[in-house]
Amino acid sequence: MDFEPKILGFLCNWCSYAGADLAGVSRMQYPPNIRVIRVMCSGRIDPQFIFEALRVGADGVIVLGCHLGDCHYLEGNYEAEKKFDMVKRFLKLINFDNRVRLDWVSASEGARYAQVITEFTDHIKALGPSPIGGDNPDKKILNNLKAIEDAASGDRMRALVGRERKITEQENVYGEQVDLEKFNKVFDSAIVEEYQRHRILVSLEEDTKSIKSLAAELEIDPSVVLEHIVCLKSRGQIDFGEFMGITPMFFKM
Amino acid sequence: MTETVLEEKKVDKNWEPKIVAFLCNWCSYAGADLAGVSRIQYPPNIRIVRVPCSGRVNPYFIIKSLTDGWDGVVISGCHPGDCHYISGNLVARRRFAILKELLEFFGIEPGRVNFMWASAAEGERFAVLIRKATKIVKELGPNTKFQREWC
Amino acid sequence: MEKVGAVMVVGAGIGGSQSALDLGDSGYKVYLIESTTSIGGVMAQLDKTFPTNDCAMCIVSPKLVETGRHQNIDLSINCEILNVSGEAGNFTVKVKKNSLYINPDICTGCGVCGRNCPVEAIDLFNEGLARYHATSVKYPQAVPLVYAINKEYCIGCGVCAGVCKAKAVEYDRDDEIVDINVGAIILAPGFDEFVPQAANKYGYGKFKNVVTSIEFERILSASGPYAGKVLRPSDGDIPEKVAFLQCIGSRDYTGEGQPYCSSVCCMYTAKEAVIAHEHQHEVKPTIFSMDIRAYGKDFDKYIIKAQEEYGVRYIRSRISSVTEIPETKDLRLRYETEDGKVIEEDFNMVVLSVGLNPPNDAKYLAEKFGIELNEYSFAKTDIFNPVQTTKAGIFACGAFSQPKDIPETVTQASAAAGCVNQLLYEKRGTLITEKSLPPEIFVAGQPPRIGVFICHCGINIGGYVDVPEVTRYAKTLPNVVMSDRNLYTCSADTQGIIKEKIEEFHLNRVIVASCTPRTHEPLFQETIREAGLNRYLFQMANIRDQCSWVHMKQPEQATQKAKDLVRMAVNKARQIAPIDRIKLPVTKKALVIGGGITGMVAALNFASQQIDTYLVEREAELGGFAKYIYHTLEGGDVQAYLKDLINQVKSNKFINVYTNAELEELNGYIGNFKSTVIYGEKNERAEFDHGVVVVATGANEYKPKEYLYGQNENVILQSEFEEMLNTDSIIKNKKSVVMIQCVGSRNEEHPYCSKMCCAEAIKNALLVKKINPSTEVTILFRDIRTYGFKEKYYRKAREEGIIFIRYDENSPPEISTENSSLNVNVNSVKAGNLSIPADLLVLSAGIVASHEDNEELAKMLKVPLNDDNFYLEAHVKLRPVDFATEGVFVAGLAHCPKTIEDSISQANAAVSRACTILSKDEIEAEGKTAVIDVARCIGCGMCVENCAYNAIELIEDRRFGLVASINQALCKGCGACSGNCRCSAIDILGFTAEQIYAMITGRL
Amino acid sequence: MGIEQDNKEIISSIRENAKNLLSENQVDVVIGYSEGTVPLSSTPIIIRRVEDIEKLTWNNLCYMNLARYLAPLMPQLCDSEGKSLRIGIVAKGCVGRAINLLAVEKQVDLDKIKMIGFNCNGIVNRSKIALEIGEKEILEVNISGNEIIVKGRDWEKRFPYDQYINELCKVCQVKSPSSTEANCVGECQELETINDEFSDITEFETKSAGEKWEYFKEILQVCTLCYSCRQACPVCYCNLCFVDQNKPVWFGKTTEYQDIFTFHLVRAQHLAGRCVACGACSSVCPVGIDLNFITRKLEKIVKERYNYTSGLNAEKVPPMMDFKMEDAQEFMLEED
Repeated sequence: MDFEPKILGFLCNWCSYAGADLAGVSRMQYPPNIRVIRVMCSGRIDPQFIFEALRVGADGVIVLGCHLGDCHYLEGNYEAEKKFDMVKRFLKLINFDNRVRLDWVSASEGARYAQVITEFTDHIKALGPSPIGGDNPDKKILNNLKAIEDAASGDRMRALVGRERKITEQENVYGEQVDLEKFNKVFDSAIVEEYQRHRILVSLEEDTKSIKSLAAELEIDPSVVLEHIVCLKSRGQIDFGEFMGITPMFFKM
Repeated sequence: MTETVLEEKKVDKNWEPKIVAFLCNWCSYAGADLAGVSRIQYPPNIRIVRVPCSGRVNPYFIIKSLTDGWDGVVISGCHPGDCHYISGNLVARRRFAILKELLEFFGIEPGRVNFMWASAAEGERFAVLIRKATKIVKELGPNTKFQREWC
Repeated sequence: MEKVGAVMVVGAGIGGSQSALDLGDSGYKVYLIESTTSIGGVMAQLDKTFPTNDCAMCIVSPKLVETGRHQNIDLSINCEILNVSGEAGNFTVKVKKNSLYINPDICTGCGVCGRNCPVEAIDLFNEGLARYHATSVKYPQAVPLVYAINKEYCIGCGVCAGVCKAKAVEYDRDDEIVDINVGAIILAPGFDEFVPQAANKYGYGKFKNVVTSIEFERILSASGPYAGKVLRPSDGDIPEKVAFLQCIGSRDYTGEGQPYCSSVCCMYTAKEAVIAHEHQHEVKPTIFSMDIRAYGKDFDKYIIKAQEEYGVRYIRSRISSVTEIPETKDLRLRYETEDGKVIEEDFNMVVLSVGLNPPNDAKYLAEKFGIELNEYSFAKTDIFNPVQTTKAGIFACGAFSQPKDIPETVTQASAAAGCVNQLLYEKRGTLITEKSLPPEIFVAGQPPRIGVFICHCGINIGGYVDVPEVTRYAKTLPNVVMSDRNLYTCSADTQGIIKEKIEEFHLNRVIVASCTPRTHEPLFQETIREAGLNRYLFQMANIRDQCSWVHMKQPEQATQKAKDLVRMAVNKARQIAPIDRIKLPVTKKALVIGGGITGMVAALNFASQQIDTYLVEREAELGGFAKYIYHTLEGGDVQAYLKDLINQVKSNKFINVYTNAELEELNGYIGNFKSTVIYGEKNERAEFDHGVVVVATGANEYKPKEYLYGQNENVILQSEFEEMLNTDSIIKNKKSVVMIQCVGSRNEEHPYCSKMCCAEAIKNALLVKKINPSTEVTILFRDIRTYGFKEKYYRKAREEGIIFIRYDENSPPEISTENSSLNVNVNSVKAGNLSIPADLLVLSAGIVASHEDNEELAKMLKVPLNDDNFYLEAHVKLRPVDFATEGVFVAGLAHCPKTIEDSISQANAAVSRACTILSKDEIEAEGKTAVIDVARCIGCGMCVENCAYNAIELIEDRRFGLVASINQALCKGCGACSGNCRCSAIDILGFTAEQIYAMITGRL
Repeated sequence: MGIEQDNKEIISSIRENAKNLLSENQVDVVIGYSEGTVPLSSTPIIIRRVEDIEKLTWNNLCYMNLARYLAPLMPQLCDSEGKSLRIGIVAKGCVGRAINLLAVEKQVDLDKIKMIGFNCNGIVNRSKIALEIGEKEILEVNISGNEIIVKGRDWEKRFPYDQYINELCKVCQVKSPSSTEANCVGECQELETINDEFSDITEFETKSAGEKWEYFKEILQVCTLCYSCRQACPVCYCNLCFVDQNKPVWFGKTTEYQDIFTFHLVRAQHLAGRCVACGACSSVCPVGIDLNFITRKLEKIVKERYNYTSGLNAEKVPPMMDFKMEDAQEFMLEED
C-alpha cells in the first residue's frame, strides 16, 4: 500500500490561510494529506505545538506565514522565524529536522500555496512514515522528542529565543549589539545541554538509574552525564537515591 | 485513649505530624538556611525554634513539647568540635543521651525525640535528616499518649 | 605629613578579614578592598580544616558576617588598585570599583536573577565541577550577599532585570574610581594555586579522574557539586582507591613548578584523605610523598590518626608518570619504593596535591605599592618581622609572603594589625563616627503592642506562601495591633515605614517575618533602635529560607507553616523585654608574662603605644630561649637582635621589668585584672592593675636520656654545638659529625614535631662546611621538615655534600663506643645497616613544655593546656593567640614549638588582639547573657564545670549562701549552664525559658 | 545469730565510735538513728552529749538517708551564726556515697564531717510487709534471728529477712562508706569502682515501647504526687523544686498520668549520675511504688556510658558536670 503521510499545517489567518482559500477558490489541486489549523499569526506558533504534533504521530509539520515585512502584526513572522530556527536545531539532534518546514505564502499566492504543499507532501512521502507514527512508535525517539519538547518549553530556551532578535539585531541592555557568533555559541550549547538534561529526566521517569546506565542508554559520555546530574540536582529536579555498591543511583523528584 | 482510636488515627492517610525543632544558631540553623538557599525541599512539618546553642536546650523544653502535643521533637546542634561556644554541644550530648534513654525506658517511642548534628555547610544533610525524622514520626502516628482525658 | 587614622586592607580572605576586624575593633576606619565579588577567600571553599576537622564554613562564616556589617569597616568588592602615593602614615590609594551591574544597596541576595539567567558558565568557586550563571553569587553563604553580573559572559538579554522585583539590576551602573586616604596598608591577597601545565606528566586536564586537591576539596564539601558524596568525575562512581600525589608544583627543580615547599599540602592531603574516607567508607586513600611535613601543633597526631584510624596508606615515593586505562578510566601509577622496587598499581582516582604559588597579580601589586618581591615572587619581608614589607607603613600577611596555613595566616593578620597600631595609635578613633540615637522609649510594664511586618521578598516568599492570608492571620493574634506586608521588608523605604508604624501604633514589640535573622536581624534591630525602641524588642520569623524555599511545591502547607512560625514569634515577642548591655571599665595597662623575645616584642609594642606594661621574667636576665641561638637559618643575627631588644625594653619608660619574678596571684577578668608579683633577690612584692594578660612563658629544650648524652663528652645538643661553632674553632679538628634528628620529638612521650630542629641541624651543618669543608656531616632523620622557603637550604646542604640518611622510627640509631671513638649504627631505609664513625654526635633535641610550671599558671589564668602541656588557644584555626577566657592571650613557644619569626608574629598578634580591648574606655558586654536567680540557686557548681568561658564562679551570698555568679564580661550566652540547671536558677536573656515555653505551647 | 546479732554488733560499734568522737571533742553533734515512735519505722536523732549515746541504735528499718539533713543543713546542725557545726554522722554505705556527692556539689564541707561507718546489713522492704499485713494495726515490730516479727492485737506474722530485704540492698556493693580514715571512723573502704549488675533492667529494656508505657502507667498511676520521695532523697536539695516553679509552669500538678509521668521523668533526669542508691525514696513511698527500678536505670546509664558510680569519692565529678569529645553518640540521628 502506498504511504499516505499525515501532515499538519499551521496557517496564519491573514496571509497563508487566505492563500489556501484562494487556492480553493481557484480550484487548484494539491495532495489531500494536509490538515490545517488556523492561527492568527505565525508568531503564535509555540515550538511545543510542533513537537506535540510530531509526537502524536504527524509525519510532517508545516508552518506558513506572511512574507517577511508583510506581517499583519508587523513583526510576528520574524519571531516565528527565530522560534522555528530553534525547532530545527532541536530536531536536527534526532534527525527529524527535515520533517518540518517554515515557508511564507501571501493571501494572493494561491498557486504558491498549492505548490508548497505539493512539494512538502512529496518530500515527506519520500522520507517515509515517521518512526514514531503508527501503532509501534520507536520508544527511544519518542523519549528523545519528549525531552526536546520539555527542553524547548523551559525558561532558559524561551528566554534566549525570545530575546534573540532584540539583542543580535538591535541592542542589548547595555546598548551593545551582540555578535551573532557569540549568541549562537550560547544558544547552541544551551540547546545541547537542555536536550541532554531532559533526556536524563525522561529516562529517570522510568526508574532510578546510575550514571553509567544513563550514559549507555543515552549514548553520552558518563562524565558529561555527571555534569548534567550536578545541574539537575541543583535545580531540585533529581536527587541521590541509594548506592548500589559504589555506584550512586538517581531518581526524579 | 483506647487502642481502636489510635488505630483509626493511624489509618488517616492525611494526617501530618507537627514537629518542633530546636536548632542551634551557628550550625544547624545556618544549615537550615542553606537548605533554603539551595532550594532543597523537605516536608513542611517542622517548626523551628532558634536557640543559641544545643547546650541551651533544657530537657524541660523537650518534655513540655511532648506533653503539649507536638508529635515529634528534633534537636540539632553543631558536630562535636564545631561548637561556636567551644563545648556547648558536648555538654548537651550527655544530657540528651541520658534523656533519650530515660524517655525510652518510660515507654516513649525512640523516634519521637531525635537528636542530630548538622553543620552550616550541610544544607543537604539537614534536609535528609529532617525527611527521615518526619518519616519516623509519621510512621509512629499521632502523639496521643499525653492527651488530657478531658480533651 | 599628618598621619591618618584609617587603614587599607587589600584582599578579604580570612587574613584580610582578620586584620580588618582587629583594626576596626581598635578604633580605626578600615577600607577592605576585595578583587572578587565576595569575601572569605580560599577558606570558604574548604570542606573541613586540619587538624581538628572543623567545618570550615561553620567557623568562617560568622567572622565574615561580622566583617560585612562592622560599622568601622568599609567593604568594597570587585575592585582594582590603580595607583598608590604617599608614605607611611599618609597614603592615597586610587581604587577602581568595577561595576556589578546590580545595585548592592538594593540587592537582597534572593537569587531569582541567577536562577533565571539563560547563560551558563563554568563555576570557578566549585573549581569547574559545576556551572553557574552569568548573574550569580560566588557561594550561597557569600558575604556580602549581593549578586553580580559577569559582563564577560552576559549577553544582555535583560531577563534578570525583568524578574528582579527589588529593581536592583542596573545595566548602566558605571565603574567608580575613588581616592582613599589611609595611614597604613596591609596586603593580604593570598595565593593562587599551582595549575599543572597543559602537557603535564600527571595527565591533568587529559584524564578525567585526575583532579587537583582544591577540586577534590569541593568534591568533599557538603555544599559542593556532589553534595559531599565522594564521586569520581569520569562516571560518578565512588573511587575506592584514591592516590594523592604530593609536591605537585612544589619542591620542583625541573622548572615546571616551584623550588620551595608549599608548607600546607602534607596536612591538607591527610585531611582530605581522612574526610574522604569518613564521607565514604569505601574510599581507601594512598598518599605518595617524599617527606611528611606535619610540623605544626598537633599535626603529627593527626597523621598518626589518619594511618591508624582511617587506614590511610603512606608510600614514600615521588610519582613520575600517570597513565590512563582507557576502558575503565582508572589510572596506572608506576613508582619506586624506598628499597628500590618498581611497582605498578592501579587507582580509581588521582588527586594532585598542588602547591601554593604567589598570587598571579603579585608583580602588579608590588609595582603599585612600591614593595619588593623575593626570588619566588612572594612579598619580601623583614628577617625578624615577617609582616613588614620593604616599604614602611605597608605590611603583608598570610600566604602573600610565604605559603602558610590558616592559623599562621590569622596570626600574621593580627600581627600586621599590631604593627599598624604602633604606627597610628595616636590617630585611633579620629575617623570613625558614633551614631547618635534617640533615647530609648520606656516600655517596661506596658502591655505588649506588637507590629508584624511580613515580607513578600519579591516572589521568593509571596510566590509560595499566601502572604495576605498570613498578614490577616497575624492581626488576629493576641497583642498584635498591626500587621502589614511589604514587597521587600529589608529595603530602605520599608525601614522608614517600620519607623512610622512604631510611632503611629505606639508599637513596643516588632516582628519581621521574612528571611533569616542570621543576616538580617541587625538591620531591623538598628531600625527599631532608631525609632527609640530597645534593640531586643525585636523578633524574626524565618518564612523564606526555612519555609517558602524548602516547600515550593506545597504552597498550602507552606502557608500554614508560615502562620505557625509567625504565631510562635508573636508568642515569644509577648515575653520579650529590653536588654541593657552592661559596660565595663578598662584598665589600659598590660601584663606580659615571660621575658624572652616574644614577651619583649609584645611589651615593646604595647609601650610604643604608650600603654603601661609589666614584664615579668622568672630568670635573672631577659632573653629566654634565644640566648642560645646565634643565627637563623636565613642568616638573621639573633644575638644582635636580642641585645637591641633588651636595651630597648630596659630603657623604655612605659615598661616595668620584674626579673627573678614569679606571679603570685592573678584575679579579675577582661579589662580589670589585678596581679601580685614577687620579684628580685629579696622577694619584693608588687601589686598592679591591668586590662590584659599576654602569656609568653616559652618552653625548654629537651634534655635527652638517650644516646649517651651526659655520659660521653662527644655527645652534645644542637644548641651546644651551635655555641661551639660560633665561639670556638675546635670543629676544624673533627673529621666526622653525625646529627640525629627527632631526639625527644615525635615519640610516645612527646608525640609532636618540634618544628625547628630540622632547620637548626641544616643551619649548623652548613656552618660546619663553611668553616671546614672537609668535615663529613651526616644527618640521620625521619622526615626533613624544611617547610616553605627553608627548602632552599635543604637543597643547598645536599649540594654541599652533607649526607642525609633516613631511619625508621621503629629502628632508631644505636651508638657504640670503642676506645674513645663513637660509632653510630643506623638502619638506613634505603641502604640497610650502616656504621658511621663520629668524632662528634649532635642531638637535635626537641622543645618541651613543663607540666608543673604551665599548669600552675594555667589554673591561675583559668586557661587550658593541651596533652603536651602547651597552652591551648581558644580556637586552633581562627583564634590562634586568644584564649577562651577573654582578655588573656598566648604567644611564642608557650603555644607550641615555633621559629623566632613566628614567635615575633604571635607577639605582635597578641598585642593587636589586646588592643581591641585596651583601645576602648569601656567594653560593652554581650546583651544576651546568662542571669542567675540567686534565690533559686543552690550553688552545686554544675554550671561552673559546664561553662567553656570561665564566666561563672561560686560566690558567698549574704542571704543565700554559696551561689553561682555570672561575669557578664565573659559570658557569651550559649546556655550550656542553663540547660543542666536543676533548679532553673539560670536563664538566658533573649532565649529565656518563658520565651521558649511560649513558643512551644499554645499550638493550634 | 543472724541479723539480730549483726545489729547488736553494729549498734555497739556505732555507740563506741560516737562516744569517742564526742568525748574527744572531735565533733559537736552526732546524728544517727533512734527507735521509731511508729512501728516499722525509725527516727533520726541528734545527740550532743555523751550521756545520750545509748539512744543511738541501728536496725533494718533505718531506711532514712541521714545525709538528707546536711543539704540544706538543718538548723539543729548549725551554730548561732548559721555556720555548720562539726558533725558526726552514722553512715551506712549509701550515706557515705551521698556525703561524697554532696561534697563534690559543694553542699557539705568534709572538714566538718566525721562519718561513723559500719557495714550495713541491709534495709527491709517496708512496703512489701505493709502490703501483706494490709489494714490491720501494727503494735510491735521485733527482729529476732533472721526474721522480722510483726505483732498486732491478736496476731503475729514472721517475715524471713532474706525474702523481705530491699532488692537494692541485696545487690549493694557499697555496704560501708567509700572514704578514708580522715573523714570516717569505724568501717570504711576506698572503692574505685564497683561491678554492679543490671540484668532486670536489661530485660525490661527489651520490651516494646507500648509495653514499657503500660508498665509504668500501671505502677505510677497510683502516685499522688505527695513528693515524699523527693523529701527523703539526700541529693534533692533545691531551694525550689521544679514542680513548684512558676514562670513558666513547666509541669502541671494534677494527678493525671501526664503530670505524674513528667514528675518522675524529670526527677530521674535530675538524679542521673547523682542517685546514691539508698532506696529512701522507695521506702517512704506511701503507695508502695518501686522507685528503685527507675533509679537503677539511672545507675546503669551512667555506668555504661560514662563508667561512673556516684559517691565513691569526693573528687571525681559526676557525668553531668563533665564531657568528653569522644562520648558515645550512637543515639544521634544519622543519614541512611
